[in-house]
Amino acid sequence: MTGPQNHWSKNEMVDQVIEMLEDGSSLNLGIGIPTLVAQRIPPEKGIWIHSENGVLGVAGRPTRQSVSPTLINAGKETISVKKGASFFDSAMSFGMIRGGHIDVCVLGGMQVDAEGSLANWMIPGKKVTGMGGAMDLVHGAKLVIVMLTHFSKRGDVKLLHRCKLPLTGKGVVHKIITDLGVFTPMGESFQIDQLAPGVTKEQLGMTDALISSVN
Amino acid sequence: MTGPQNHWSKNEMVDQVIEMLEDGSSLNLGIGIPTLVAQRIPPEKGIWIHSENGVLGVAGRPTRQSVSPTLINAGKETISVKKGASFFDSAMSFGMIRGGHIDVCVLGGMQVDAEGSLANWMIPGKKVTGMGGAMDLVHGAKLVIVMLTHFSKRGDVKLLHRCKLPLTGKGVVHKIITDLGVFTPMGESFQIDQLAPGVTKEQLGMTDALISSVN
Amino acid sequence: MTSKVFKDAESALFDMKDGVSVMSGGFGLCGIPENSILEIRRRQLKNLHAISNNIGNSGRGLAWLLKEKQISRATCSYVGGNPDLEQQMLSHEVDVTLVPQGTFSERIRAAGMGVRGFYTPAGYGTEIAEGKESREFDLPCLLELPLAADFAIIKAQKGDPYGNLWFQETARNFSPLMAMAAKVTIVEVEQLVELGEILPEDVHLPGVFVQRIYQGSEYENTIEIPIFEDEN
Amino acid sequence: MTSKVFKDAESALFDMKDGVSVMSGGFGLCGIPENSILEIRRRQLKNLHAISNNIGNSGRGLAWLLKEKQISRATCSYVGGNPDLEQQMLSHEVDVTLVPQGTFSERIRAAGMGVRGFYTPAGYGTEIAEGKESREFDLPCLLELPLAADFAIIKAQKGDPYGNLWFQETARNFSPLMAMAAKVTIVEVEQLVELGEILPEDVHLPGVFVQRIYQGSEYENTIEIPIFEDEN
Repeated sequence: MTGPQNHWSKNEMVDQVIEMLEDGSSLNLGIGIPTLVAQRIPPEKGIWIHSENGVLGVAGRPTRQSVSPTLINAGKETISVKKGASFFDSAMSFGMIRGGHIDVCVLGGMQVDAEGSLANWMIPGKKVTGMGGAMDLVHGAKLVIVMLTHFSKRGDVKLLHRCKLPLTGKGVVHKIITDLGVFTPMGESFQIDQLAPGVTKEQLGMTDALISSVN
Repeated sequence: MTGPQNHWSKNEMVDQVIEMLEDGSSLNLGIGIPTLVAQRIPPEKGIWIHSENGVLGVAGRPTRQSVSPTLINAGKETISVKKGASFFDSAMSFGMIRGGHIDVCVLGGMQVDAEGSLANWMIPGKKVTGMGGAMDLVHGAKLVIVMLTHFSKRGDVKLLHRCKLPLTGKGVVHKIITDLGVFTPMGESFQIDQLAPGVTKEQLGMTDALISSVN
Repeated sequence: MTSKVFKDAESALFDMKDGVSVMSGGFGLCGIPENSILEIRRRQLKNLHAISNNIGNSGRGLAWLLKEKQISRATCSYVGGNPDLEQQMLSHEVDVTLVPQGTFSERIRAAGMGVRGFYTPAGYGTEIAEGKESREFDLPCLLELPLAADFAIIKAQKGDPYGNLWFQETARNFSPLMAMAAKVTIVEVEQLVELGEILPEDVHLPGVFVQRIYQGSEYENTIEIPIFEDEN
Repeated sequence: MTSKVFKDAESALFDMKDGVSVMSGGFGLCGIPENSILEIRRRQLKNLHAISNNIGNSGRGLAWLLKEKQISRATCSYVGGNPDLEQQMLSHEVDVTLVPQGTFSERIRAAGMGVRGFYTPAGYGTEIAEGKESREFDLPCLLELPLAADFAIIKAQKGDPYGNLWFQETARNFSPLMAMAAKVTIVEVEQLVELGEILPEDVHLPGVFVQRIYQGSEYENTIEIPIFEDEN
């Protein structure tokens, strides 16, 4: 089983995130697909990007001339910063998140469920990456967005009634963006906020009971 | 009833504190008599004076040319700082104390008792100054010293079996320096570490039961 | 995009109302937000809950509001040096809650940093412990809860349009902590500088905690107890 | 008066022994104390408890010690990017405790600042919560305890003889927190500067938290994932 042909590209998924951002808001980007958001935000939106290793005001990539080994994001990738950026220690950095000062948080995920729970840090017996900052990042932001491909490589849908993998956070996710659409966890089912052009409800690989309504 | 003639001056009391300080150690000075310590420490001892309003490295008084309204100690008095000083916020400042990084803390007191408890923030029905930082300062330092005159203006001895005034801290004081001597609270009584020259045990205004030994 | 930069205290405090809680930075009179306090006096806001280490001192700062009977509740650590507060506390015009200063700072930080509660030895075995949960660690400790506010009014030496701040000498004290702990943080600065003028490493308070900023004016910067070398 | 300034890693780490707990600053390979880690490798200290966000990465940093089987216990938040740790965790050669990164930072700060415990929502409802006390505030929270160590090895860009430190860009991360939380904090710096050269306002970590400091040398400052503009 593979996904439908008419899915969003990664960049189109990223644009769905960008549409949700209010001008001037602050934004934490998780490792993986979410880091792409930094490259596509129009500067005139005045977004302040936070990376939990201790920087607010992440900008684009550095040049080979300006690159610095001490200037990285939480994915350990080289970055640059914009005017007005600040650096701080990790306690302050997570305090910004935990204290609700970062408006939006975008994370990757392995599974997400109708209760708004997220799993993204281990597959028992197979793979343990550790939770890193994810267990902290899911609490505090006004808007927690999970970006993930709708189906796993094996073809399993990642939007479930309840996650099967160990949780990163319970009931913490507000919006889910996959390559097929935008969803809101409603408790026992998902609300479809939007589908990628040409994608049908039947292609989502979800039971009718798991879909509460089409917006 | 007034105290004996042969008591220590304030400066001599201060010198007792200075003798207890190891070279290079860090020291917090409370409001009142303790602030005098800052003026008399020989610079070669390399003591780092902390003031809880957010400075480490307090030095002597400023000149009329160098004075700054933003450079004060916890007694709101103008100060100067030495090379290597640092400024920080109040959470960091009290974390230094609470975390045990300040070696010695010197406070004033209204009453102190054999259990090592201190009272210095209010007299019910008469006077409330507030505890300020005192309730935090008595926990954390390796050596907590209380400096106070041996007798109140009314002639009551301030070293008691148990404090009568509301406590600042319970069982927290290690050494007591009065104008008549140096004392260690032992639980049910005080050990006399030293008496000011010419002062006798009888002049202390304390019962025999309250004095456990003369060192 | 809405700017955080306001023209003056009057425009920056536009939505402050009677009965709100206001944190005010400063230790004694050192680092106090003079312009914002004077604006609160001008507007004659009443029934305020003031959260500040000293609630003014020597008749100045928040004591300007005490004189006008604008403060009905105060949370602070020290009353000494503030005769206006002492008198209104004794006459029960102001309901004063005294908090040990280290606990005061840490509770404000906790509110800002999303810490829901913490244990500290300060105050154990004293009147302050009454009604509080205690728990034995290496020392017996009290459970203390976050202290937040509707507004924070603070002053910094330098600030930029995003609200990044830099404080001078001991004027930092409670101000960055309060900025984190309030719903709306209003900053007045001696110098409003360009974005990027404060080195990113040397930002004392990142702008994300600041909602409004303005260039202050006519600072008194009163020294409470001036003592000079070789003059005492 | 004993000086805090040491000649090199060998002299500064003189009393580190088998079996101690060591906090090591750095995020991935950014800001790691290369000289001190290499000295621990040279001395072949064994049975160490390493406390660090990543326990090295990409075969470098603390992974130098993993390769030599010097680490028996690790407390960290992230294993990804560190194949040496992943492998020794699966083969049970290293006993790994995973801690959410924000809780990790705050627990280290708590140890340094004398906070005996605190409540955070991170990890509630997950495996991490097993065996931990929980409590309902506005959100259900876990009680977390301080995380301390025998030694901290950290690196700063600049430091003075008292141990006042200044960190460059994102190299600050956990380092100042760890410096507060260890019994003995050993700092290596790129530049050992004169007392007073770091502006007192801009000291990131006051020297009172530092026991030993030395000028490091031959830094690799490895970039793990170099990505450049217009090249991806």
